[in-house]
Amino acid sequence: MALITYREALNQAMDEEMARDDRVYLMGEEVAEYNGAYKVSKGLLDKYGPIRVIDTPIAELGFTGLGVGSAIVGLRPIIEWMTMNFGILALDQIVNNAAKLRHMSGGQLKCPMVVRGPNGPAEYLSSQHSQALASYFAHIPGLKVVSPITPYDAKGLLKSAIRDDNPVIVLEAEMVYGHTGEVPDEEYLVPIGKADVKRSGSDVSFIAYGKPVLLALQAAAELEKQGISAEVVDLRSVRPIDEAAIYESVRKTNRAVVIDESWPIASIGSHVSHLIATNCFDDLDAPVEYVSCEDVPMPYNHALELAVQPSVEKIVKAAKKVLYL
Amino acid sequence: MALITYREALNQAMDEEMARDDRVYLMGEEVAEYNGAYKVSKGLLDKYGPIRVIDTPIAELGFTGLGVGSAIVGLRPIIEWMTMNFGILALDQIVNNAAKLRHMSGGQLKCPMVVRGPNGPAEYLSSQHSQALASYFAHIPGLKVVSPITPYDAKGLLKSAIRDDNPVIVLEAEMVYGHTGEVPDEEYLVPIGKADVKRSGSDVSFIAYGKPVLLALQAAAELEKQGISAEVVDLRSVRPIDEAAIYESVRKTNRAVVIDESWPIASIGSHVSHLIATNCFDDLDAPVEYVSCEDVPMPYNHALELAVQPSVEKIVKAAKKVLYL
Amino acid sequence: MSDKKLGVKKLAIKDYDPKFLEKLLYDMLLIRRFEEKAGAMYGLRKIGGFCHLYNGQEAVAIGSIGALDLSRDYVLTGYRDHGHALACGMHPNQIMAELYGKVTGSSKGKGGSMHIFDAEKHMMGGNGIVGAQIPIATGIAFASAYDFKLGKTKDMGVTLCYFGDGAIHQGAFHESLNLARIWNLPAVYIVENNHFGMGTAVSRVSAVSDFDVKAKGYNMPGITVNGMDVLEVYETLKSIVKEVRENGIPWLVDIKTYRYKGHSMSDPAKYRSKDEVDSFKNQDPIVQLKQKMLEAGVLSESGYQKMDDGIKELVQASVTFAEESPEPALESIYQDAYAE
Amino acid sequence: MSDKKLGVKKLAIKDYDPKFLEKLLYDMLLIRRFEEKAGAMYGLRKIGGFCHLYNGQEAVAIGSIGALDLSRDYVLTGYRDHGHALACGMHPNQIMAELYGKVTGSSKGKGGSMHIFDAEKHMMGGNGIVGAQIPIATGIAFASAYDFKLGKTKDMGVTLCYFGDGAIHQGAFHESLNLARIWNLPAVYIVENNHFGMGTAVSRVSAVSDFDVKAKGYNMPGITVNGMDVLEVYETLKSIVKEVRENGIPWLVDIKTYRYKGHSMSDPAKYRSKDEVDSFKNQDPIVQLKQKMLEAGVLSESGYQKMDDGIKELVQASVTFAEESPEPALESIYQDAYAE
Ligand SMILES: Cc1ncc(C[n+]2csc(CCOP(=O)(O)OP(=O)(O)O)c2C)c(N)n1
Ligand SMILES: Cc1ncc(C[n+]2csc(CCOP(=O)(O)OP(=O)(O)O)c2C)c(N)n1
Ligand SMILES: [Mg+2]
Ligand SMILES: [Mg+2]
Repeated sequence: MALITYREALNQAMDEEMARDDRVYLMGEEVAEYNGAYKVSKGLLDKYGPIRVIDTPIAELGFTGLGVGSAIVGLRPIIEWMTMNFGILALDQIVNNAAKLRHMSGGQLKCPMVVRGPNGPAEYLSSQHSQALASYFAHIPGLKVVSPITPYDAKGLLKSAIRDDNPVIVLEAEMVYGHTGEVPDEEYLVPIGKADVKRSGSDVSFIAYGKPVLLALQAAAELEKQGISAEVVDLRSVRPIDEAAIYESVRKTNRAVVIDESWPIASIGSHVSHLIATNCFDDLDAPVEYVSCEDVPMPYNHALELAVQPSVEKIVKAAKKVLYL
Repeated sequence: MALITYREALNQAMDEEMARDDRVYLMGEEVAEYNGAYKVSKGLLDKYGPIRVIDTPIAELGFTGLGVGSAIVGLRPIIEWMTMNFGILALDQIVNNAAKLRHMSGGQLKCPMVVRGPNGPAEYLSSQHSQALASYFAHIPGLKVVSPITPYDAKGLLKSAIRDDNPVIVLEAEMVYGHTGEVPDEEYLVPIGKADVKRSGSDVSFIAYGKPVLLALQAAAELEKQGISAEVVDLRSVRPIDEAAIYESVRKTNRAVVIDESWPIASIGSHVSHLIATNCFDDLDAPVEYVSCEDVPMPYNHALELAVQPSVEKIVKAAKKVLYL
Repeated sequence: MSDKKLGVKKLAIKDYDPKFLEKLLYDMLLIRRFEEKAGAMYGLRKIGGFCHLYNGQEAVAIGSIGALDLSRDYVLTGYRDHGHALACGMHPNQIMAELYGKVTGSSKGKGGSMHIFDAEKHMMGGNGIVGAQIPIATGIAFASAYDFKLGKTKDMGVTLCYFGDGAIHQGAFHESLNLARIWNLPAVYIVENNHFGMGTAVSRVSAVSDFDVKAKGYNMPGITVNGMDVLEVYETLKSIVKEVRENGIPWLVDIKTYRYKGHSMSDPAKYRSKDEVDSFKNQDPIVQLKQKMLEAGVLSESGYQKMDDGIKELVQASVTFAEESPEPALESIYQDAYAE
Repeated sequence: MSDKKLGVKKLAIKDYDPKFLEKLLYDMLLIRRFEEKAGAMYGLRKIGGFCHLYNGQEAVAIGSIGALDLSRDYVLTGYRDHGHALACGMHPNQIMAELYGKVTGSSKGKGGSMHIFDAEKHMMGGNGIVGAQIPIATGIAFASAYDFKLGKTKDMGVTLCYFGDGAIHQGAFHESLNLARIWNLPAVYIVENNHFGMGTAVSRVSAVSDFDVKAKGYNMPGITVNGMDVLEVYETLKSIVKEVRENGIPWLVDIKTYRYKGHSMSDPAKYRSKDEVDSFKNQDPIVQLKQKMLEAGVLSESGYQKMDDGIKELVQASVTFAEESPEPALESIYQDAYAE
């Protein structure tokens, strides 16, 4: 086991897959000479050269569609969006082509493509730069969507995504690029579509994905001091969703809090709450509590932006609510 | 009362508002000389001239952003997207500017703008042209989203949308442009954010918006023959959602079926199901049933595309399920 | 970049191998008859939805795709794609069956008229979003350049990307052409300029009348071509494709053509005069080539009749094939969304 | 379109009213000192997030906005917007307080550095999405043309739309310029060409080196301007704005400039040499104008010192104002999302 950062884990995943398959290439703004706006692609240009590690103009729709085209004739692009916010400009190529070309061609084509970049708010960036857009991608059949939050999951899921023959959106988090964690020395993969119980408990289930998983773990530690045992289920993939893992946890604890940094309406979080409510109807001792981003654009002021996002306090409060404490 | 088509109702709404306020203009592909791809703007060019009724190039991002700019300096654009599918190309201007400029400017600006066009599948159009994208718009704070399905609601809601000082997305339905219904001879408005009970009943609540409301009404008629009384709540607005109206109905029937032609994951339908399950926890005698579009891209073959969408049969089946019949 | 610099051959009809001319004529006529039949079947409600016919534009697809080596070159276009599919060598049966939504169709009935694909014949669609094929085509050209730069191929496959006069104002066009030029991706961007985007005349939505002027903005060669003359299209594209295959420098080609029918089956096309339509029908690419061949004595009326009869049989057979083909199974809605 | 055709005046320094020159110098120096202070406060962690400084580019905003009548003209730019905000006459206090996220900021602490607005002064932002301001600016120009065509105004307001050399490859640019030209919307599209988009040199991502060539693709006049010379910028834009106000024909202007600092506070700017940076600092727009004024005897060293001291006080006062201003109330997160 080696202790590496989330950033290094993503870098290793790309490095290993580029080494084993010359169909894999990396393209995006500042990914080559600048080593990535967040340094995730550090060293890859030196190692694989300018044919396979490519800086693009600021033209998200164009280079994302270019990735789609290269994928349907056999390449395996890794497209980096500097942040998911900018991917909205390229959404047509993801929703209407990457996700549908196989279907519209009656199964003739496949689109083995990875689109990755940071999702959700960082700090002091206001509305346009602080959006958690996972729900936009999870809504679309034809896509797969993963959201690793530990170095271990980041490396294992990105490698699986690169090897997958379908378009996979990899949601990273700027705030955790520097977080460290252990990863095996030998090669491993984390399967897409499998949740992971990051902490087991018996009184209440916290269901989350991405950054809020870390808040859920802190809230669980907080509650432990008060004698409350919370289980934390990290979905890791939001398309497909590992429903079995969710139900197993909720049927054990009979209480659930869903946490999502997205806006509430038509979100992954409210969908998960719906799944629990309909599939664990007789198991629930209390209504599911949903802690989401407040239903407003993100403000710049730091105190305000923190107030808008899910927090340990909000999760603890929700847990006590479902426990009628 | 006059009997007019849904198409005429939309046309009258634009006509009346353009007559009363010269800040209102209509812009889109084929809206002027061609009278609209679906003839919704018939006659408006002749009546208001080329300064206020404008044909655009095929440049959704450009002319939608143009609408945003004109709105923040006092005009009241009605932007027609030939279909919502094409609006994905313009989503950045809706999500990042129309919905956020007021907030980012600390309330200095407002963006009184209407974006309208058909949403959801028509017939024989395959995947790219048959998408129900309401959830994409409903997800975004800063927007309002309405989905009239009768001529009465279409006229009243579009007039309210044009007068609203916020960006309002008006989701129409190609399949109902020719449907007829009664509208008052005198002027009226339908408020944004108010649901409408399209049929009252006592055994089960059908919650829907847009085209599925019509299926729900047919299913209710079908069930009546079998002695089952279904209530049909037409949300009419999906942002904001009239939660009180939903709960009132469900607390009366204790059973709910939600119908949405969108894909299920992170959809308005699953959000409504979540709202019911968490807010009517003690009132529900059965888990909420959710009839959505199947989680696949839309096929071209007609039998297949019908099988993918919500249907009277599926709704009746769901109703019997929540009634344990 | 001028014709001369490009060095396009201007051959007399007799300098061509009659078999070659016959093939051009046959291929264009096949598209014409196929589209006429598709229109007729649509009228009989055997086909639904949007159906965009190619009548009048045949010389564009046949002349340009005729200049390709489809073992390594690629073709992409928009929703008006039946002609390109036939030009790539797809069988009428596959296409007609797709229009019927049958399981024997090229997309098993899932794509329909706007989404005709044949991965093996390098017909990569068929796209319903105006302009969306432009970045995709650029990506296929990228893949050709990628393998060439990695030393896996001796020279580059060339991708022909077709789009309409209406599509050129989409951002996707602008972003793609810049990408193609900064990396020298072997693509030829072909504006099928049929003078209208739906009911909108080019002059009402474009700041320029000849689109090849836009090429300069990307430091790219551009040229305008008469799309009613299949030989001009063929010779021009042959020269361009040869150049692009060697140096990878992409081209923007404005091919002037005309669509005889409405935009789609539902369009009465009231926005243009009968005189205008007739003026183009008088330069019909099929009639023109036929006349030249008759005059040069490399074709006889009876020979033409035989050809036409054979084509009509083939097209009629595609209808029979489509009508007798089974519907896809309902369970198939869950297939082809994901690769295993 | 050439300088000559445009008829830009080339005046000697002494032909200008000294008060006018002094104002140009003062306005540029105010931006310089404000940005230096903002950078310093960022270093002290009083300001967070992205902070894009304008040092080196002052002549662009001051020279061009100086040619406007802000009672009817408008300004929009990207996230590097402090300079344009000051040039529009916004008070340093409002801007510094916004950088601090205070309720006294121009956006009540909700927008921050990338989103400086003053609706009354016609500074319409401030946009964080590269290129997104281009369609919006086009829409403001549309509104000016709309009222003019409806006979509500005698002539048109002109909108200046600034964006970077990196933004020009966005589809939004292409779609907007075509719209502006087919309808003759009174907009001037200004590329603030500082030679880099983040760490990417223009030549690595652009097929052309001078962006004014792109103007031809939209049948639009274009021109290249030296952005280190505030008088050249001013005279050129004055002539252009006059023309545009009369005929509504939009322009594309490529203004060559340079940013002294990194792309944002977090960028060490390793991608360029000290020599290159120095070569531009040697043409510093403020130093240049100051020298010319000293030589022409319309400015004295002491006079300059006095000016600079006053500006430094003003900027320091904005810091004090920002630090003493209250934080916005937590409940305010629910405000300003919707208009009543
Ligand atoms: C992005 C997008 N916007 C609008 C449409 C609707 N639409 C389909 S075809 C068409 C006109 C296209 O004209 P042109 O590009 O000239 O191609 P042509 O039909 O003449 O071959 C339009 C507006 C679409 N399919 N996609
Ligand atoms: C659509 C989009 N893509 C990427 C980014 C990230 N980004 C911010 S500034 C920038 C570089 C822009 O360079 P340029 O247009 O030359 O402006 P400059 O910073 O030089 O003033 C990039 C890539 C963004 N904000 N928006
Ligand atoms: Mg056309
Ligand atoms: Mg720059």
